[in-house]
Amino acid sequence: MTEQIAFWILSAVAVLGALVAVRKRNLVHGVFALMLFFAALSGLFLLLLAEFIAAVQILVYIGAVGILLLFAIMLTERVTGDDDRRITSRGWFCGVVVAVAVFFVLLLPPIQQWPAPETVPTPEPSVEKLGQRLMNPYVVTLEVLALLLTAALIGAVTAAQGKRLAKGEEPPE
Amino acid sequence: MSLLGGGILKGMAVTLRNFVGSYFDRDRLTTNDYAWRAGDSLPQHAGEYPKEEGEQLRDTTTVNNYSRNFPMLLHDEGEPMDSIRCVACQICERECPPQCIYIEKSEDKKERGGNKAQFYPAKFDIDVSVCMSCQICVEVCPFDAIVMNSQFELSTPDRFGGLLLRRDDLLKSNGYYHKIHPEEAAARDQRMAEEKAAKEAKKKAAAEAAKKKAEENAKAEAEAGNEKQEDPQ
Amino acid sequence: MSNATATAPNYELIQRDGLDTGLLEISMGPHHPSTHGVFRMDVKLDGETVVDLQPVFGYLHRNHEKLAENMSYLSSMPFTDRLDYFNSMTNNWAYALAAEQLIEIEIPERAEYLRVIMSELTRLVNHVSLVGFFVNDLGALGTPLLYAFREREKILDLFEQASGARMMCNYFRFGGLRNDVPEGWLDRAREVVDRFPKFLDEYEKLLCENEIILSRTQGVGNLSKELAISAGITGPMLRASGESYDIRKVDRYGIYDRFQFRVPYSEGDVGDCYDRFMVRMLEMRESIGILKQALDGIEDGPVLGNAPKVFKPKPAEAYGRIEAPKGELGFYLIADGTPKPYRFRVRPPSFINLTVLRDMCLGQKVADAVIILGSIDIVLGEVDR
Amino acid sequence: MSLVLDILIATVPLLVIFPTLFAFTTWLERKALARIQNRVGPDKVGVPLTRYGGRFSLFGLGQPMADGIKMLFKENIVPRDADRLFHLLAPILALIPAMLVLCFLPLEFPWTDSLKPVQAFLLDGAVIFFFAITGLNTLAVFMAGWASRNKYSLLGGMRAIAQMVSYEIPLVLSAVVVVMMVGDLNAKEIADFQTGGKWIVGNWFLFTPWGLAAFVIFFIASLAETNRSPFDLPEAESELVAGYFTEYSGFKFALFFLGEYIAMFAISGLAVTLFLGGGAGPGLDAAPWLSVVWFIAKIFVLIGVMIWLRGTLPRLRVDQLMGFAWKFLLPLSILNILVAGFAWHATQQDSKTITVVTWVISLAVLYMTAKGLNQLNRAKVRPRNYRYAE
Repeated sequence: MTEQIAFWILSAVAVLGALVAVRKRNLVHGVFALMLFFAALSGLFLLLLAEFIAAVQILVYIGAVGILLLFAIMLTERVTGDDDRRITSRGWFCGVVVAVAVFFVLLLPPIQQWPAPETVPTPEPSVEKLGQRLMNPYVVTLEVLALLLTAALIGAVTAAQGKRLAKGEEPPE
Repeated sequence: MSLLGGGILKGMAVTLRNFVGSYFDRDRLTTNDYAWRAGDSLPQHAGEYPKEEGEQLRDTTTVNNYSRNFPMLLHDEGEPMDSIRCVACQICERECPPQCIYIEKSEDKKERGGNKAQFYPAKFDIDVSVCMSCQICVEVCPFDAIVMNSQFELSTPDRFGGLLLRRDDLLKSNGYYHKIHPEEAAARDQRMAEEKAAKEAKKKAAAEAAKKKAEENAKAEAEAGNEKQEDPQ
Repeated sequence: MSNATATAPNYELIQRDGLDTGLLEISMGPHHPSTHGVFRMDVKLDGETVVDLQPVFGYLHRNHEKLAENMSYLSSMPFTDRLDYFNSMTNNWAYALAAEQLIEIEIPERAEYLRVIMSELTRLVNHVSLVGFFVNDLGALGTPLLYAFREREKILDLFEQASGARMMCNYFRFGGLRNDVPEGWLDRAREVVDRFPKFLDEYEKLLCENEIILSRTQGVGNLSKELAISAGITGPMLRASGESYDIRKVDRYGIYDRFQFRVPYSEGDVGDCYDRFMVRMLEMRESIGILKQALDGIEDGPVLGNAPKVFKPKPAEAYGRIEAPKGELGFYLIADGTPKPYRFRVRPPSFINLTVLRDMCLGQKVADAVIILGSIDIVLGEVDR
Repeated sequence: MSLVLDILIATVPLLVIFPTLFAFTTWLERKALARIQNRVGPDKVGVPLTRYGGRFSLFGLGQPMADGIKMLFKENIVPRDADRLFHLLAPILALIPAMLVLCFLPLEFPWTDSLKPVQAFLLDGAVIFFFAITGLNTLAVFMAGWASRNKYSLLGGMRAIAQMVSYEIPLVLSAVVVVMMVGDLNAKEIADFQTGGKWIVGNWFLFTPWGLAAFVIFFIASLAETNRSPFDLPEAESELVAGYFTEYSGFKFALFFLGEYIAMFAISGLAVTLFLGGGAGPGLDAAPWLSVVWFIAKIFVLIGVMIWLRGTLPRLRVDQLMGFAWKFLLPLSILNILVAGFAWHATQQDSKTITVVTWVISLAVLYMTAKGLNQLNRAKVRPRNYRYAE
């Protein structure tokens, strides 16, 4: 019962957040609405007892992606970022079509399994098991991913350093 | 520097020593209640406002040799206006750097303290919201009539009238002056006495000289008269 | 100073491709917590880097010079207190020096000694609280400042006992001092002076080795010797840039020729905030040496020559200058035979030292601009007059 | 109904105890800072808000109450151009994550054992959750900075994001060492792992070389995470007026204040859990409820150090701050993980000599690395010489 209530509240918040994120013209408001959506999603994961995923959802999506978005806005939008210009929505029809199509593609797996089996095996997710899996069968994947991220990090550092002018060289105006 | 972050640790040792020291070392904790310092004869909470209805404002004059706040007018023993020293010469008004003294000279002359009759200030106002306590008026006064008070509790709810001190507010006795600035007052009195003595001596001398001169003059006149008579041109 | 388009000499330009990053213009002041009074810096920031800076002052202009031209010589004396309100004693001295040239008056021996004592005590007050303010600007929440004020309090008590006021002393007169110090004052002064080195040791322990202070101040706000000299910088700021110029040594005004003291100056040509901070720390030790000699050498005697209170000097010009704690403080007077000066001009060290602010701040971080301003040591009463 | 009761039993103590401690801490901080600076500090307001200094003042313990009342009654000023919604939301958002992470601390209230639902707060991945939710604080700070429509606020907000994102990495990496050693993310497990041992403190991670290094890194990073001096750049008073809460007044400001202190409690609590043995302390056998007291006492030791640092140190500059995180703390914490890994394998042998040798080597390696990194980063700083002109 309580889970039901929590589920509906969280779902409502998630949908609301997503809608606001799309509709809001003020970029910063949009990003925060997106974060609200992420937070609600994390709550839904928690309801499913997938606590690790929930934590990662917050850590990665809110803590990293959201903040990255904020940084991007701050850097490009002349400080404030609250641009209230109207978004010109040419071709909104195509957009709706694509959105509906994507939605159905996402719905495919549940549709295929319809009607749902009577007894769903209750999953027993635990952080420990997840860790064991990552460290034992999937360790190579993990390492490769780590390497990729390191490369990305170094690339970001080089990109961020920019072109440093040698001493005495005149800056091009 | 041998230790990593050693300078920071040293600084932390200093602050720790001060933290502990503030409980034991009187020299480290210099904060005191308003206007009270060890050794002063003031009550500990000298500067605090009356706490309860009816409680009197405490005496808030500092007793420090040269401490000064705003000027006051001196009078000698007796009724203030009968013994006021000021003769409304207006030198202080002219010299006051922020121009905060307003004097109106009296119409009549008044005799006081056995001296000859002088003018007196019909009006003597000091705007203490302008006054900067510089003591120039004290220094230029040739009559030792204005000196610095050290009463500092002058807060008032009336910021215009309340901060304009009138002549009668400013009048203080020489005894009060002796109480707040004993050394300075004594020195001033001594100097005044000396000056007076010198003046009297001078006067005497002058009188004698005048007498002598008069005699001489008379003599000369007599002689001249004689000559005149002899030589009528 | 107003050439806003000049590229900063030491600003390492970093090219960023494709990003439209606007400059952030901030008006720091006049009610910013660390602009040392009503001073304003119009700062243009690229991220956190200062790319342009315009100092704006005049909020505290009080017409000091014009006022002084309309009152007698003596009446201007209390106004000089209010120039650099931290160091009223030295301000008095500079003005007295200038006026004494006009009326040619003998100054009693004891007055000369007391003048040196007062001005060196003032130097201690100024430097110790300046270092406190400076570290406060670095963000140290006032701890060093309050230690400094603890010691300053003792010296201000001495001032109050001697002159009747803690800050606006108005103590010097043409031809000496207003009054003699009270009985026992010299012993109290000796006690304060004897205790001061102990406090300085503690102060140095707290500040001089702190890694954060070192890395915050070294290489920040560099002022080269050439620029310092050509901009007319004086005082500890000039000595931090590597020039050992001190008017106490150059002019030997008063009786400074009788004392043994050294003038600390920076060996290198860097002249950064750290140098300015250290030069002041070292100078305090020298001041203590002077104070000890003066307190030993002082003898009884009168403190005021027979100078008239109101006088009419012959038409002449006079420039009296001293080594104020902040730099060369000079008073330029033109007398025209009336009791009032025809021209009264102040050469304020704070104001002239402030002129290089922009050169020092460009290319630094916004946090550095604050400490550079702090290391210049300005008092707005003197800058704006 | 019982569920509601359980939730109340689990949360109300946290909601009561920590704000009370917050009030006490504000007094403690003001008093301690005052004494460090040779002042007296608040000593007038006593019980019940008496005016007489010295009569019922009780060292000014009534001050927080007076402050709170003042804050409540102050005018709530919102700048005209501010984003009113976000301006309102920011202090609330600052408080929520701070309160939320308190739930992950392994506090063993005397009534915890009898009621199951309280255990739900001790999630398996408590440590991860802790870091995830602490990070949300950043958003509140940014929100406040952006919504105030003030350039100082904005700068403060930007600084806060950069700083918190950077320092979260060494914070997490230093915690990894402990997680590796225990093999569990559960806060309760980590705390229990450190009980026992010689003189109670024998098993604390603080008293291992890697644990010590990790603790130092963790503590430094947590100072930065909670905007404490010397990393209080987002609210740098001498540069940015008050940083991101420049435009806040009244109760909103009080909420920020509360959130900041609760975050301090939370992160100190995590440090206590990870390195200082949780609620371990003497007298637990006789009275198990003492563990809460010990836990909070340890938190206060850490907060005392924070106050002490605040009274001593000036602030870092923004580039030095980032440099310190990326060039010093990050490499050191990564190396620390390596050292801890090797050390763990070495000390599995159960031989005293090998343990001692491992310890010495680890200490040496960590210290030399720290020193080397320090030298690398501070290449510009060198002693100066001063001459004297006669």
